Amino acid sequence: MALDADWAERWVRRTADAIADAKDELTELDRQIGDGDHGENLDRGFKAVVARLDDAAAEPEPAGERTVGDVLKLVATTLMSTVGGASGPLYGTAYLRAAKVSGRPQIDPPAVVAVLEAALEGVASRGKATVGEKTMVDAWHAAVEAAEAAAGDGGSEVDVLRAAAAAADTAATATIPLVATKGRASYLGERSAGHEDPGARSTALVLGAAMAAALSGPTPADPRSAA
Amino acid sequence: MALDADWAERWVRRTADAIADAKDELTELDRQIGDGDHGENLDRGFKAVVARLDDAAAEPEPAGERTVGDVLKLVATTLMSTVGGASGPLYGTAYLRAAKVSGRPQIDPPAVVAVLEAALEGVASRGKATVGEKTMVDAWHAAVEAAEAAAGDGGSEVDVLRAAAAAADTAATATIPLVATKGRASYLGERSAGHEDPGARSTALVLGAAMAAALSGPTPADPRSAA
Amino acid sequence: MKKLLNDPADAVADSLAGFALAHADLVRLSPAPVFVVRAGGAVTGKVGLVSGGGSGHEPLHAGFVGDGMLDAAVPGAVFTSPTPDQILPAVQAADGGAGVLTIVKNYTGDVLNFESAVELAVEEGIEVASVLVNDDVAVEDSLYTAGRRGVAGTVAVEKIAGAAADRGADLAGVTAVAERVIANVRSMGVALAAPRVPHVGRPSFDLADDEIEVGIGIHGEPGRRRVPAADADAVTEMLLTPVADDLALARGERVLLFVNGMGGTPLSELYVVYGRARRLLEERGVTVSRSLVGNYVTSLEMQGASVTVLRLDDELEALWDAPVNTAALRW
Amino acid sequence: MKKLLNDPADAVADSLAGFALAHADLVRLSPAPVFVVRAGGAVTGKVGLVSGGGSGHEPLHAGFVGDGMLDAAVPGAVFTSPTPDQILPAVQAADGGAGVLTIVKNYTGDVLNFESAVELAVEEGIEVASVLVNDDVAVEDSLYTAGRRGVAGTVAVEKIAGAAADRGADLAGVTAVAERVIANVRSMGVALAAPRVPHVGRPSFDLADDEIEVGIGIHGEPGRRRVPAADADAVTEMLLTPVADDLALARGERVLLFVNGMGGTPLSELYVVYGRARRLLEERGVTVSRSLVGNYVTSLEMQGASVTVLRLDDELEALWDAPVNTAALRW
Ligand SMILES: Nc1ncnc2c1ncn2[C@@H]1O[C@H](COP(=O)(O)OP(=O)(O)O)[C@@H](O)[C@H]1O
Ligand SMILES: Nc1ncnc2c1ncn2[C@@H]1O[C@H](COP(=O)(O)OP(=O)(O)O)[C@@H](O)[C@H]1O
Ligand SMILES: [Mg+2]
Ligand SMILES: [Mg+2]
Ligand SMILES: [Mg+2]
Ligand SMILES: [Mg+2]
Repeated sequence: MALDADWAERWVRRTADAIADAKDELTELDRQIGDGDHGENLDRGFKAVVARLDDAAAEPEPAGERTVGDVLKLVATTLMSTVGGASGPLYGTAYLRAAKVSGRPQIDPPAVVAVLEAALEGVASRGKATVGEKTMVDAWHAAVEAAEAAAGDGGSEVDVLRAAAAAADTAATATIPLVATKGRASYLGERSAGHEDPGARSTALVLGAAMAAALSGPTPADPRSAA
Repeated sequence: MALDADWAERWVRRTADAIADAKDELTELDRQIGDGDHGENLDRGFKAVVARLDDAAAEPEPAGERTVGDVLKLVATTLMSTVGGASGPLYGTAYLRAAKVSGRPQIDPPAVVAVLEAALEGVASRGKATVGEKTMVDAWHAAVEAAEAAAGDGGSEVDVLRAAAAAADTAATATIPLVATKGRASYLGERSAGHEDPGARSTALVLGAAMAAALSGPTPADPRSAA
Repeated sequence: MKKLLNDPADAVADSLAGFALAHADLVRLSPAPVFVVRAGGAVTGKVGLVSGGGSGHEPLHAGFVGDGMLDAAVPGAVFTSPTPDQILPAVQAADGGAGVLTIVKNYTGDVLNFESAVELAVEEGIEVASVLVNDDVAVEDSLYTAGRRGVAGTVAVEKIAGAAADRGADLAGVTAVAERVIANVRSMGVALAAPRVPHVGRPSFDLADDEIEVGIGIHGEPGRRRVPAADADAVTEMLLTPVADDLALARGERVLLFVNGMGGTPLSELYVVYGRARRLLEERGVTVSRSLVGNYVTSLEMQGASVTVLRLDDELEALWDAPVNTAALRW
Repeated sequence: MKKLLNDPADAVADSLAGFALAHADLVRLSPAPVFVVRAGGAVTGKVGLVSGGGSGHEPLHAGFVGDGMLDAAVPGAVFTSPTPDQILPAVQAADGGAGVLTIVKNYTGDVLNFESAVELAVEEGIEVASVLVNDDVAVEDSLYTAGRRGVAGTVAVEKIAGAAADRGADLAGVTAVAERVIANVRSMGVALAAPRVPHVGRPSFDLADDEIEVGIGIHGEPGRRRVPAADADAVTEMLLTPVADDLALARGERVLLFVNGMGGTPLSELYVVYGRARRLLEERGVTVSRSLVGNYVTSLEMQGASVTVLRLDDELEALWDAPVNTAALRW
């Protein structure tokens, strides 16, 4: 079972739900070591993404089959124009690079890995951050490594995403003891230790949504499937 | 035993002590229905009065006997130039008018009554207030009536002042249910009811000090008596 | 209670010392008795303008000393009127031979202390006139109050009277202009949180987290009524409506709309209030032809705002527009 | 949490709408995408100046749009950098054909979003240069941080670069002047109480009644260290000393001393800080030849202040003195 554009849309909608649910938690994490807006920023962005997906669903189907990359590109440009802050350009670049390597109606496990690799490369190059700096890069990096291993073991799309999501979750937790050296938390110096990085946590939510979307089929909440 | 300038000085010093002790209480009363500075204002003023009395005590005795009015005049000018607010000019005028009728080395019971009458007249005319407006006039007025009665009954200086102090105290308490129609508390309208007027309370303290000063002789705390 | 102060007893003196150093081009400070006078002293032949009152309302009044506004300002202790022995030398320092107008906010303490000082100044041969600013519609001007208070409208009185004096009007003329501003300016304020007077150590009144005080003055006095917290549009309406009603503004009139911050409310919120107040005026057919938004008449760090409306005509508008160069108002 | 706001989601839009109405003589508001541009639009032949950043720092930046300072300002959500699709049209609107300088405070979000916008603007054929303001000495500029933050020093950069552009300097010239200000300006701030972001509903950090945060930024981030509350003289020394040391001020030099309020501290207290900072500079043999005291780069209603020092020379002093006419700075 390869993943298609409908999966990508389910992924994004589930992400929006997960972020909305975790909004206050993410904001509280950011309040501790940042400026207390991460949950609000992402929620604003993903709500806008959902609104655009709804608009697109209401329009007549365009000619030609929709690709995974089409969906991810819509996410990228929407986040870039609605989120702001550090996470807007970073997530925006992640989805943009991911869209570039997924311009096909369906993606198989190696292509899923390539999507994650592209996202990581986007965040890391845009933010000039490497692993261990207590940023979302930590979560993306762990996800990519785990996804590569799962795909190398011949795992399915779901296996790959399950591994990625679990690794991102673990990596987010593992940011707690770190001292931040990038982003706003770095201003705190040693005082940043002892708190989870909000961007790493939101990355874990994003990847958890990807796995859940792959596990589930189209849902009634999805306008495309209702049409 | 007529009251002399030393009595007046003891009166003023005892007033300063009483005000200092009650500073926070007066300020709290003023915080409820005014601007929370009455204790601070009077404390600043009476501390300045004591400083000037100390200065005067350190200087060579001026020629001619000191009058009660001399002391009260010093209080008047000092309060006028250091207290500010409404109470500065009001108390200043009270002491100024009182000084005008006490330009003698000694005052007897009728003269004590005249001093209080002059003070009342000063406050009432300066503040354009009458009895029942929930101001210090209420306390001064009650004191004058009681003093007149006590003097009429042939009371001593102490009797007169005891009656005045007790009446002022009762009158201060009696301001609680009143709605203020003068001064800052009048801005509150009905909300001013239920709180004691700070100026009426400080008037009661002033008159209580007058009685205590009459009861006691010169004390060791008084530099003049120590000299 | 945390504040950026040293000994609370020195709060006013320390602040004025810094103020005078920062604005030495505009003002000079007399340390004892305390008053602030324009750097060059009195302007010969110009009517002098003096105002004053308790401290804690900065930039009022010292921030308005300079060209085109006040010649001297007399700060008292925090929220406490200054004394006559401060006011008198300030009046003397402001006298350029054409007389002095004292602009007094209507509070018993200010009135009494200025009264005494003016009496003394007149005895010394200075021609002195006085006006009482009483723009606060929260307080009814009746037998049952000390009369309406003077609040943010004072800025308009000082600015416009200052411009009239600058233009060469005589004492009667400057006084008449000031009276005309007073007759046409009204204000009303709200507090979301009380100020904290340095030496008191606690807020001037206690407000629950879902309450606001409507009809507050600028000395930390509680307001006329305590009401449930509401959004900016609703609160603005509570302020603007009595102001506009009291002025009996008619369609086609034009006004200055002044939204004043109480000290602890972000500027961004004042603009929200301004936007709503302006819309309400426009709905009444009134044109807002001049505007002022900012912290000009404050109450330490009180959170809240007031809305002031001044009915304008050609003369008042021209005087408002006239150049002014002070620490806090400049154009 | 009480604020003079309507729906928190509309806080920025409502405030900007009021701001644009109050200052229609100076600015025009583009509602979507949101940016503020000077009333007359770009000045042909003049280098355009654009700045921006999260909202909540008012009057920064929109309050500095006008003659002699910024041509456009781009406000993001509260404490959140604006997006490239807001910044790009602002750059376009500020372009009078002589190129545009973007003045960016050094925060990851501001840097990334401006970077994207500049890339797009350059693609469209606009000549764009950028400078990064990073005056906050609380943060070391090292491998282990995102670099020093941009805080109150931004006002000096915008004012002086604006004057250079007004004088007719070309893009390289304006950029060089801005870089020179950045190289010579340093700041440090303190918080006594945290701001409250509208949609968050609680203070950005929790401070006990006997604690202060030293080395805070302007987004409600906690500071570098939490220390026991101290008096104004001691706190001022904590701010001024690292600033003066970092600038390596030598005897005989002259400076601009800027004491900036964080929004919720009374003006009177800022002057207390100013007085002490000035004395400390004078003890170092440094002359304070220019001064600014007030709430210019705020953090909502945060209580606290920052001290900024800019090393001056004849050129910078003349550019600082050059006329400016904006909502928040005017002379
Ligand atoms: N240079 C960087 N590289 C990668 N990620 C970063 C960088 N700077 C910040 N981040 C991520 O962005 C998150 C903060 O996002 P957000 O709060 O939305 O933006 P802001 O810091 O501008 O308020 C951090 O938790 C961190 O994961
Ligand atoms: N018009 C008046 N006539 C008589 N007493 C007055 C008048 N106005 C105020 N007072 C008295 O002054 C007291 C307040 O004094 P104070 O707090 O020192 O001055 P302020 O009101 O200026 O802060 C009131 O409690 C009241 O007793
Ligand atoms: Mg953040
Ligand atoms: Mg009082
Ligand atoms: Mg008072
Ligand atoms: Mg942010």
